[in-house]
Amino acid sequence: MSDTGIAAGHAAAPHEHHEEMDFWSKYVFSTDHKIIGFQYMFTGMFMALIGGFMAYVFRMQLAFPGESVPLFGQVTSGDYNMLITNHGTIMIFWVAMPVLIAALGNYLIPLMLGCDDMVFPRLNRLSYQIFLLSAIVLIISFIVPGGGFGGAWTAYPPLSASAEYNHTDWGSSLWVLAVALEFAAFLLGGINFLTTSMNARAEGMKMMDIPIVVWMINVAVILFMASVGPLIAGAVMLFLDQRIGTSFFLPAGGGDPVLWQHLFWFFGHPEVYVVLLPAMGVVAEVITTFSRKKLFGYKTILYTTFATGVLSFTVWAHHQFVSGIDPRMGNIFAVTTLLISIPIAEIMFCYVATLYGGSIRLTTPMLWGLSFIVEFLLGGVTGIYLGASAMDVYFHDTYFVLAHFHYTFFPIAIIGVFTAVTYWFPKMFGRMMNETLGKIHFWGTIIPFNCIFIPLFLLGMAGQHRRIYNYNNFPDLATENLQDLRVFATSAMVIMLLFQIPFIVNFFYSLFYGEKAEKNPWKANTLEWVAESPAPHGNFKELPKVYRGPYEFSHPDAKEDYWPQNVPN
Amino acid sequence: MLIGTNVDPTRHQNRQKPPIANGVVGIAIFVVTEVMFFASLISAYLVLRSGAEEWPPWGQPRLPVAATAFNTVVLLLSGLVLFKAYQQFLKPDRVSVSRKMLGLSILLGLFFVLFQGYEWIQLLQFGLTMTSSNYGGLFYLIIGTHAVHVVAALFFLLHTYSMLAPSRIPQLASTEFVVSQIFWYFVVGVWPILYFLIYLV
Amino acid sequence: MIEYLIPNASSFGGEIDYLFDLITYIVGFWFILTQAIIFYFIFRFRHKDGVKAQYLSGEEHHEARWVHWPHYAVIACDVIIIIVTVRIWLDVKMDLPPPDDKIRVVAQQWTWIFVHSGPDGKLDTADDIATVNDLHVQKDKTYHFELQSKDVLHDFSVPVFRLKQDAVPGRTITGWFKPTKTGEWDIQCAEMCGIGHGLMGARIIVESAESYSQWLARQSVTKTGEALAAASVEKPSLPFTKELNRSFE
Amino acid sequence: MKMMKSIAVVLAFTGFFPSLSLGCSVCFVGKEATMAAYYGTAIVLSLLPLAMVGALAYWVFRRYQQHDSVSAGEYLENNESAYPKQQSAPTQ
Repeated sequence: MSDTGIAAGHAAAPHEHHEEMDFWSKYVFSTDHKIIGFQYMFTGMFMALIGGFMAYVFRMQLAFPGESVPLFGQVTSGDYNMLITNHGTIMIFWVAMPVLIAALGNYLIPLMLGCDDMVFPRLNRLSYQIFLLSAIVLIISFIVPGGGFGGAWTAYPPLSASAEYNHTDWGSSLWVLAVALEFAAFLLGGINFLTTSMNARAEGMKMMDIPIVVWMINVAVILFMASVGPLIAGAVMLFLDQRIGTSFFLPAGGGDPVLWQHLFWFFGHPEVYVVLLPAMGVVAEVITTFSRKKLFGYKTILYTTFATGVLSFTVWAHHQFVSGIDPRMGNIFAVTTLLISIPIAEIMFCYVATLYGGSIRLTTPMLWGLSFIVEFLLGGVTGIYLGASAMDVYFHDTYFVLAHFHYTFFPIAIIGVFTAVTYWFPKMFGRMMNETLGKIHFWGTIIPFNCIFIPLFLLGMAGQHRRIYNYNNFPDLATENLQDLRVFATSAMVIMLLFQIPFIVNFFYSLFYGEKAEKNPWKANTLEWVAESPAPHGNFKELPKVYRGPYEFSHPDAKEDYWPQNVPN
Repeated sequence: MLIGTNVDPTRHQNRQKPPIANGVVGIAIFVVTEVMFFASLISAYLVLRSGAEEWPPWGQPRLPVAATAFNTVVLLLSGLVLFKAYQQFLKPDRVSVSRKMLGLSILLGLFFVLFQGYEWIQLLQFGLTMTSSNYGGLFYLIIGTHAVHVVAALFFLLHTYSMLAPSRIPQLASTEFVVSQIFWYFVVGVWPILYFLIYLV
Repeated sequence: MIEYLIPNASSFGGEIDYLFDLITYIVGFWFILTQAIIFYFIFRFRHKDGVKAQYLSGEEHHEARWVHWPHYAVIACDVIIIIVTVRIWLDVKMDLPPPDDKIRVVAQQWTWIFVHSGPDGKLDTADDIATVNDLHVQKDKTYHFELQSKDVLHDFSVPVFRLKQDAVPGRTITGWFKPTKTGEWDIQCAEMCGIGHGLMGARIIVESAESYSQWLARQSVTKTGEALAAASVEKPSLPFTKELNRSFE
Repeated sequence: MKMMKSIAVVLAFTGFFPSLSLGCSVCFVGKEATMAAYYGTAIVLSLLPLAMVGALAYWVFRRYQQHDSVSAGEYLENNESAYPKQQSAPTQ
């Protein structure tokens, strides 16, 4: 069919010739992997604005409880629950996943592998359309009668399973529906990524010539594909509980609420690695390019990535240490959880070793890439506390947990994305971004970020629990010192949000008026820099051939300090 | 079709053919996800069942074990016929035989679904519904999910069947044939496990 | 280090604080070392005109050992943490020392009901005393608690005790604690339980033996009868049964 | 790594034994059968994806090996019909 498909495509579909395409077929219904990547990216960024606004509203409520929040008004406890729930859901499922996996995967895989598109372009388009639908369903869920779902992003039943308990009849159902649709979308995308990476590599590209970011995206996709089944099954059952009245998770009808926790976290923990790995891959690309060094221990990184993937299936119940599972199971999961720190530590060491002996230029993408390592380390080491089951008894569901996973997710979803956007911007849009504005944005984001979350570690150690809209109800937590920390964190958060303005200005200004970018402005080795900037539909004038690995910087035999993969000698 | 492409980078360039066709890779990955999906439904079933006082609960109708055994045989037979059909397809000039056998396989699959629908109507009349108990809920959830997959797989097979028509070039359908086969074998292969766990034990 | 922020008032709280300190020293060492190396490298190997970067693949053994040896050291540190963690986990969650007294904790949207066993030290007798959002316990006595929930998941969390346990509807979960300090502190619900989750606090009052018996004497059975009736959940000895669950409704 | 795992397993099992003698606060909540079901399904769900992905990776690896030995340097136009004959469906 594929052959007839090509024939039909040439005959019937004029959008092969991109100069003839109108706006709709070029930007909306395109099957071009780059356009679909942009669609994912812009949708993700739009959702990030919503998620960020939600964070602003509830942080203001925590700092100044009971006072009217500018641009929102009074925050009731129901509003608060809805805001935190959807902040978590949006940031993980509608920002981190689409931007890191879907957008970068779509944009980078064909370019870096030296082919002209994904192997199933129409499946790819369908994937984005389902994703868009899911985002719309989620947004609709905020405005239906009863308001948006407010049972925390983990949606533990019985609270989530019955409107009698959560009082958001439609909101909770639409939330589940949106999540299920979103996973269906990524499933289609994932099939595409893996197939493309296997079958459409440039001539001469061996397994060990694939850039590490492509490897990591593919390992992430495998993790996703192999772990998403339980969550979809759980979502279907939860939806039936809500709408049909079954009682899979309701003890009153013989169901078991703990079952959902297993199904949810069986996906939920690999999910962390699903978004972590692409971000780490992006950072690997950036630090080797700007330190002009070959990536230290390519194979070591690759094998430890596989080890991380394998281990990530065996750690999920560490989210349930205090939830009434058998404590003997807790022991096993504490051990596996601490073990998973080992491969991640090894990858980090390799990254640091890459810097050794380099010639480091602190451009904006490099600053972001280095800050990923620096910040993620703190997120990583605080994970040790939570993986240790006995310690988790105290820290479970406190602000310590919250600060810990923000120290992992912020580097992943925000720093990782900024690294990628600033690094590939010339290739994506054919123009350079402004370095000064980029650096203002960088420092204005990184410093407030630490000021937000370090106080939250302290609050967590003081026993402050998550998801509480007003700490004045708890005399031990309503002290002035702790309130000062909350106000400090909130102020830093507002400052950080304001410093996103330079980025938005920079992005759109550079998009139209930036300095024109050459083909390979960073003098990097991977194949995407062989294409024109911006890469046209079809990517390459003639498909590149690959002669060597992707990181041959400063090779003694090369004429310059870089040696692109496609150059014969 | 979904897996058809208008720009297929592995085909229209002067490039080495991949050892495994795109569609086959895609469906293999998809089947991994599906296996996990069914594994978790079965897990849920085992957990909820183990927590129940009696299984099946008092006052709920029993499932038709014997009739479904017959139906199981029909489904397995359909898988076998499909296997034979593909063997015929690989031989030169046996495409029309292959197509007839594929048609038979589709009919057997269709019989399976319709027979199951008939069973469901009976069970509903006896008072087994999704909300009558978790027994019913899990039964309809798992068997219904399987039925949805059977129907989807039948559409795959029908597509292959139409591509094997003498008026078209059947040789081009080789990937489609393999893809629809893999999916059908998955659907057929899951069924005995479900039958054993839900009807028999 | 946690004691600077919140007192420790239970027998096993000290162990958990010790684990915190241990992990802090170990990971703190690694964290500071790695950060120092990163910043040193960034400074030392900054771009200088005319200086070319080195070519190191990291695949050779003498190069790779620079990441492998720290990596083995990390494994050793992990083993230490695992051993200590498992030992403390055994003490806190898997061990159940014999009780001096029992209490029942019933969570519902959005209050805590505490059933004290009263003077006779037994639950489900006529002299039980039920209170709402007030838990009175005696210093230096080992308590077993039976944790139940009437509707959704809740979590019985007493930060000063370093104690936390989910309450799962349909199940009775037993745990223990032994207060070692007198005072009055917060009990929080640590699991999202709906609109009133932020209001679901209670107080724990740890008293000396004499003030506890004074408090006990002040409680008349008639006064607490109503709360007790609200709290009288049948003991779910066999969870998941229909009969039991009907009583929840 | 191997040594590490064996230590881990030993540690996990030391966690098992005291509970049998001392009594355990949360262990025996719910029915034994439910606990067994949780253990069983947890093990199956953890190992199943690894087994499937491993099997698939091995199958792909084998196909690539065969392919490399059969048609090194050959291009697609000349073996359109030879291709499906090598095809075999993966066993489920």
